[in-house]
Amino acid sequence: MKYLERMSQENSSTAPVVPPSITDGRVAGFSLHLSNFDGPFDLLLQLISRHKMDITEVALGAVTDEFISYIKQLENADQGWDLDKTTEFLVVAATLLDLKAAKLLPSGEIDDEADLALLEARDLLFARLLQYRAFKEIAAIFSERIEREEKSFARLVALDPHFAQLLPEVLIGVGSQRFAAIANRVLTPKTTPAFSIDHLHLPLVSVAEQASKVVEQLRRAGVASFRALIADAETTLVVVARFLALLELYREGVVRFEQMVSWGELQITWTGTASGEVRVSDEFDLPPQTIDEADNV
Amino acid sequence: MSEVELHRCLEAILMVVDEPVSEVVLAQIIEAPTEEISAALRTLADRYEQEQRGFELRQVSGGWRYYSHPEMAPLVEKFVLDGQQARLTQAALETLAVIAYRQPISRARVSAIRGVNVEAVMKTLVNRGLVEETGIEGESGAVFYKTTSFFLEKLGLNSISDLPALAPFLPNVDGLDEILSTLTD
Amino acid sequence: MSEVELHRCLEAILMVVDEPVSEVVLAQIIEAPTEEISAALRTLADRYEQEQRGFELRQVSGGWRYYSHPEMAPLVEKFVLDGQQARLTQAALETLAVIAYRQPISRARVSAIRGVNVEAVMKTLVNRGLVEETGIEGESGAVFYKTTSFFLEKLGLNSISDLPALAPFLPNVDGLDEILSTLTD
Repeated sequence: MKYLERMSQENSSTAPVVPPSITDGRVAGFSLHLSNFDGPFDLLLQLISRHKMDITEVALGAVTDEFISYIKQLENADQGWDLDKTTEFLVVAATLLDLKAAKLLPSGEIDDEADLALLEARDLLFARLLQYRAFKEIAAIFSERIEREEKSFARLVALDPHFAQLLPEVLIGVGSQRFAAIANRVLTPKTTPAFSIDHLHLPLVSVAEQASKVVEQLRRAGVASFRALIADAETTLVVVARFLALLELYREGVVRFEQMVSWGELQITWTGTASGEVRVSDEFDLPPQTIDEADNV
Repeated sequence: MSEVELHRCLEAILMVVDEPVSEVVLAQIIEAPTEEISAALRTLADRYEQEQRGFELRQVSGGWRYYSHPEMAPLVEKFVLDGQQARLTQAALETLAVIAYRQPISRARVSAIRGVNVEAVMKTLVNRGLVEETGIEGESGAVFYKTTSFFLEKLGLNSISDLPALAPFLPNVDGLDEILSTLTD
Repeated sequence: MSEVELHRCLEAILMVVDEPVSEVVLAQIIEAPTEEISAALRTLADRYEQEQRGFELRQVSGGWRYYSHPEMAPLVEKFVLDGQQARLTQAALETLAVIAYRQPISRARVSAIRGVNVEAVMKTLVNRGLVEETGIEGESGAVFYKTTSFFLEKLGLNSISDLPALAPFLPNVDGLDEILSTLTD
């Protein structure tokens, strides 16, 4: 996750979210390593079923601990996780932790707003989990039906010439635009071809360079939303570089982040000096080999 | 019209069609009440099964058509070699399930329900003709998706309303509250 | 193999084939002596006649195939003449789209692109005058197909170059052919 090249290949979200372990970054596609699950709900369901617990009477403590331990293994794994995926897990993990900590409001008494928020978070998480489980069960039914269906072959034979000649003049039934849309759908390769992207030389974007632009903008405005800071970004790569630049600036203690709600607008406030040079590490701009070597030292 | 006669008419027409024919069209051509046609088709289909025919008559995506019997699949596959598509992944099946029950639906909503990014999976479903775009929401500009008639055919369904009810899989709201209130650590 | 079992096998295969199938081929697939197959086909054909089915099993140009019963011809004609059949099926439309945008093209290629056997559908398109043969490839002996001027007329176009452009994200012809050659037979 350290190099822009890799980040650019992943489906980077423009949402300003917590990146995976900035300290290490060597988190992995551990879904392949540990178990065959697809997303946080799937993992949660698997954990619950492994403990032979009904989702409706789940002992949260054990499941939360195990869920968190999976997340922790991110740090030990080899490859990068993309931003989206990590966040998905973090959101669920955070909710679970909250619930565990609060012992799920045993008395049912709601004393303050924090309790209420917790209750809502709990309900929402379990409602979503139950909904996900429902669709997962439906998916199994779909699979059975498709399998059964693939075993019967439709009679699809041409009309005898005798009858064919009686046919009224044919109607294509669609206009040329709709016809083209059908062609588009049918001609799109069915199997996703494995394209080599080696020949694609993405222009490298320097984090340090983007940092200076961000600093300039923030000094002028004082406060800006992330959206505003990336308004003129031509490529996703630039968005990513600016986001990394902001994290660097945060580490330098010259900016403050505010986000009222998750997925909400991220506000950045300039807290550094009005002028003078701001040091930004060139860690992100180094070529991959250099970083590997550096890590081994 | 006698039952034998009616069955004869149905068999003759169904033998020449290359797509499912609706009961209404059959009723028009044969000039018999739709209910009678409907009942006759069902009787005919049942008889074929009892007589252990190698073919079957089934109602799929709004109409009736002859198919080879599923138990004969290994044999028929020797003839119809192509047409075998790669199996759908678990992720694709789950995404398809969400779209089928919540259509029309945007990609973001599917993502929210599944808890993961579904971009690649959606593309696969569109490419395989199971799902198609159905318009764009004015404000957000989000593209909406729905299942296709090929999806119905692929699942052997007559219409979307023939999908198993989702409700039994989802606890009702009262139940949910009760369940949640019993949750303890 | 019991008689019932043998009849089942024959019915399953014959129900989905378009071309008449010879007794020799059926014997190979079912793995039974040709004489047995031959006798079973005759028995089956006689039974259908006795049972007053709407279809019949007939031996034509060296092979066997299902047809609607000749006595039912007036009904079938009525069905064929009915407007319902004038419209192209989804399968036919998709096949036509592939041919229109990739002509001249062999049937095997169209099958590979659509992922299903297109034999029957191609025949329908030729019968409807929308598609025609345009020569044979030297090496493989494969027949190539192209759309007709009647097709242009039906779509309200002056020439093939007036077809709306395909989506820009589709690989160009060279790239696509390369991909397809890895998929085809």
